[in-house]
Amino acid sequence: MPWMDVMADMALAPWLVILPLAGALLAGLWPAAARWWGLLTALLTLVMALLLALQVHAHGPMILDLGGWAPPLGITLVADGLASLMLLMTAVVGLAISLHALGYLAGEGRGHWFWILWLWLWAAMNALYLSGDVFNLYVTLELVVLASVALVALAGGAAPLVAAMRYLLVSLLGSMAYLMGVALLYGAYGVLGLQALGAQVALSAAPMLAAVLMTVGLLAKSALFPLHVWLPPAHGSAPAPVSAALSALVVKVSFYLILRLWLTVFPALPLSGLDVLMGVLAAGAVLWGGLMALRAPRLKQVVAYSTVAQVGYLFLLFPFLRAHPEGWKAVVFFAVAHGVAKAAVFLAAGTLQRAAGHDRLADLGAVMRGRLKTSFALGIAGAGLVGLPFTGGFIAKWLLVQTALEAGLWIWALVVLGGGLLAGAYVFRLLGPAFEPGPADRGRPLPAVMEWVPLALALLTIGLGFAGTPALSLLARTLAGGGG
Amino acid sequence: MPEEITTWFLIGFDALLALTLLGVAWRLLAGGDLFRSVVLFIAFGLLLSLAWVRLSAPDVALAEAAIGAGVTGALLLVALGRLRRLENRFFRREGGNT
Amino acid sequence: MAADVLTPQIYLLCGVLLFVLGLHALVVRRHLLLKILAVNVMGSGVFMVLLGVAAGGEGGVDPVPHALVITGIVVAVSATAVALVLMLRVKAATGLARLPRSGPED
Amino acid sequence: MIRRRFTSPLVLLMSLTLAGLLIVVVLDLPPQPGLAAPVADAMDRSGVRHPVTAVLLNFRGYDTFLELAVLMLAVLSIWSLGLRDPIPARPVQGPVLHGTLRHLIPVAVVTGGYLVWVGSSDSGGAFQGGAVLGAAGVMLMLSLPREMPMPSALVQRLGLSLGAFAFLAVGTAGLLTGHGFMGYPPAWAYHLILGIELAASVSIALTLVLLFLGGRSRRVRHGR
Repeated sequence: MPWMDVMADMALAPWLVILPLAGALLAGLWPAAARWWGLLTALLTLVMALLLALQVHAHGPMILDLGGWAPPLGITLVADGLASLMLLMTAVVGLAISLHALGYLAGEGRGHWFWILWLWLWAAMNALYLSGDVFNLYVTLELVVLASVALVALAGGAAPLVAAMRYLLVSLLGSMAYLMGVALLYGAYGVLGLQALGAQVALSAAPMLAAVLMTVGLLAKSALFPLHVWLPPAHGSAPAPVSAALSALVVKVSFYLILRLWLTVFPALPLSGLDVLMGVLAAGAVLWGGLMALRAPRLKQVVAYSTVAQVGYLFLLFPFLRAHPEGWKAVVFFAVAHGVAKAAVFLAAGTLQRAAGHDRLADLGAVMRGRLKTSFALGIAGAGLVGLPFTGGFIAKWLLVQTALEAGLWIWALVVLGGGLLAGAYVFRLLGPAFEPGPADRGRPLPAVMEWVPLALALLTIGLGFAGTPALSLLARTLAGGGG
Repeated sequence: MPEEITTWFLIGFDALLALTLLGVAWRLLAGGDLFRSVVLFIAFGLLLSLAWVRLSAPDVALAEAAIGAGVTGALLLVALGRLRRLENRFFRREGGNT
Repeated sequence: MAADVLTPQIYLLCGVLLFVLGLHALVVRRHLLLKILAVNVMGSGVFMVLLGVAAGGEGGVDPVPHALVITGIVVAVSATAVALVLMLRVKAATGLARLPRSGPED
Repeated sequence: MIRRRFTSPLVLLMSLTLAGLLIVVVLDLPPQPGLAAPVADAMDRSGVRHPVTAVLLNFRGYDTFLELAVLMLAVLSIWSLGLRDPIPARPVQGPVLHGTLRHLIPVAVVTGGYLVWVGSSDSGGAFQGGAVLGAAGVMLMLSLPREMPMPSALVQRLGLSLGAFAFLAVGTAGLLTGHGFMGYPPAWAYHLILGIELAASVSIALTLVLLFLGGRSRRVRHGR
């Protein structure tokens, strides 16, 4: 196709940073029109993310030297399979969140702050996914932290403020550990580019300590099991679009960065020990999150604890990285499937909460029966979280179990399956009230968009059930390090 | 010979500065009086810019003195003032209730 | 020249110790203002390691870490400002300038 | 408290272990050339004569752009957290401080401007200059805590985003004219860098004053 050749020469990657940043700046200048800037940005960014994914799929990874300065001196943007898949997932979920927020925040006096901070968060995440430089990654990471802390605190009230404070301190601790890692790497090799570092890192003390500091720092940010305390109150009490953005997207950021570092910078280092430790923490997260989700009395709390559990799956990454060269792809596909499904669940929960005026599970039956479209969306997306057949979650867990068995890691396969059973139990709890007999009540009137958006995302979860092959072939176009 | 003496004098100065920095950091993080911690932190920032000069980084020294010590110090002092005022407000409210 | 080698080493050592000192205080201290100060001390430690590396390199003083540290100082002051305001909001909402032992469930 | 008795020694032990590991590693760092040589080689194409400025505004200009974004986002985050409290300071009485300020503030403005301008050839630059200007603004605020002379909400927002906007516009123009994102045509580099530095220093100064005030003013809330 001729247009493909024209596209091959175009530098699309910078636009994925320019567009949301320009949107964020404009929304900050004209808060009254913030939502329209937000919507325009969301649409344009989705188009760009689609084009970029197509371009990468057709022509392989692209590296762009910013300002025309070649790597040891300048910063690079790297658009490869992994980055473009994350960008695409962010754009799809981001558009859904923006559309839903249009209805959810209508008539809220402080609604424009959501739009401004959300566009900043989006810009920061895109910049992070594209960055090919360890120090630049630090700056983008701080942007993500500041925007998401402000979004958590936006709800006001003691619990969200305390959660935001805890999140900020844990994140700053993580950032400092990461930055010390950067300093050690620069001290040992004198370069900052991911590729350049990957080409030089060999088994010795400095990169080992840097790897440990950076990994642990980022783990703290991503709320892996013993460090998860701030997550449930933060994600559970925020406005629904914020919860969706935090649970579906922000949690994936530090996971992505850890994966990127181990794929590109540290492939020469051994993972022995680390993989078992991470696997145990991951299993702890899956169990603990699942059990807490079974006990939580409110709809959004259940979903928030489900995120604690699902972060656990993400960090099965380490045993997989060690045991199977392609193992990380299954985990990335899981991250994408979880992002879409979790956003759909949180948005549907937000719609039900708005309709009923509360989100106590025990009293939600009538509204769930009255708002069938939304309950249906909750059900399908919930099935995606559990990993029932015909959903993206099923393919993701299938890939995880298959990879685990191929590598002889039957313990981790058991964790995946056991976690699935727990997820089945708490998703059934979520849907339970809908199946009780009783009157149906549509609750408060709501804009139609709040019902259609969760449904569309939920249907996309089913669509992802057929996206395994294209996603994996896009991921095959990922730049790996180690002499490359 | 005098050159060597200067060199060793400077190294002694570096060691002394490093020890002072560590001591100040230790004291300011030890807790107790918050106002003292904040003042010590500002002093810490100024000592740091001295260290940056010794590490031949005059640009960083300027930035540290202006931003690290100056602006951060002002931020800390004003935050401490507001914290005290909030404390008084809570104290008064609780005093009124009981 | 002994000074060319020793000076950066002294500051590398000092930077590492500042980093650990800050880390320890961040975990152990409970008042939020002290925790915020601890993060700043950790940051200064990292900056010192970066500048020590810059001064101890083979090819003369390296300007790139200087630029990185200036960026880092500005990022640190931004984060500190946000943390301080958040601390005041927590104080106003809960009456405490410290974090409760475990997260409140609601 | 029992928990505390067990965790404190554990934290101490872990800190000491980390300190030991870090000391061993940093004192054993291999000598490496760093980036001094590549920077020196590219200086004649950078448009400025001072290496640190060249790194900040040209070679790694993208970092600096995002750093301006961090500053701006910090102010927005603080504004989103609520209205600001009055500054805990009394208005200054008497002629001494007012007289001092009347002389000090012009000096600070000149010093700040000089630092921005000199950044292209010597130590200085947008951040240092902006910080001095910001410090002058903070002193002004402190001397008049009751009747602060603040510009209107739109002007505040414009001034706040000026630096980031200028940087983004120049960076995008570079992308559209074939010099790459964040690239300058070498012939114009000096002027573009000076322009960005001026815009950035204004934004930085305003940002620092607003960070100091903490929280948005009532005007920002209603100003649309």
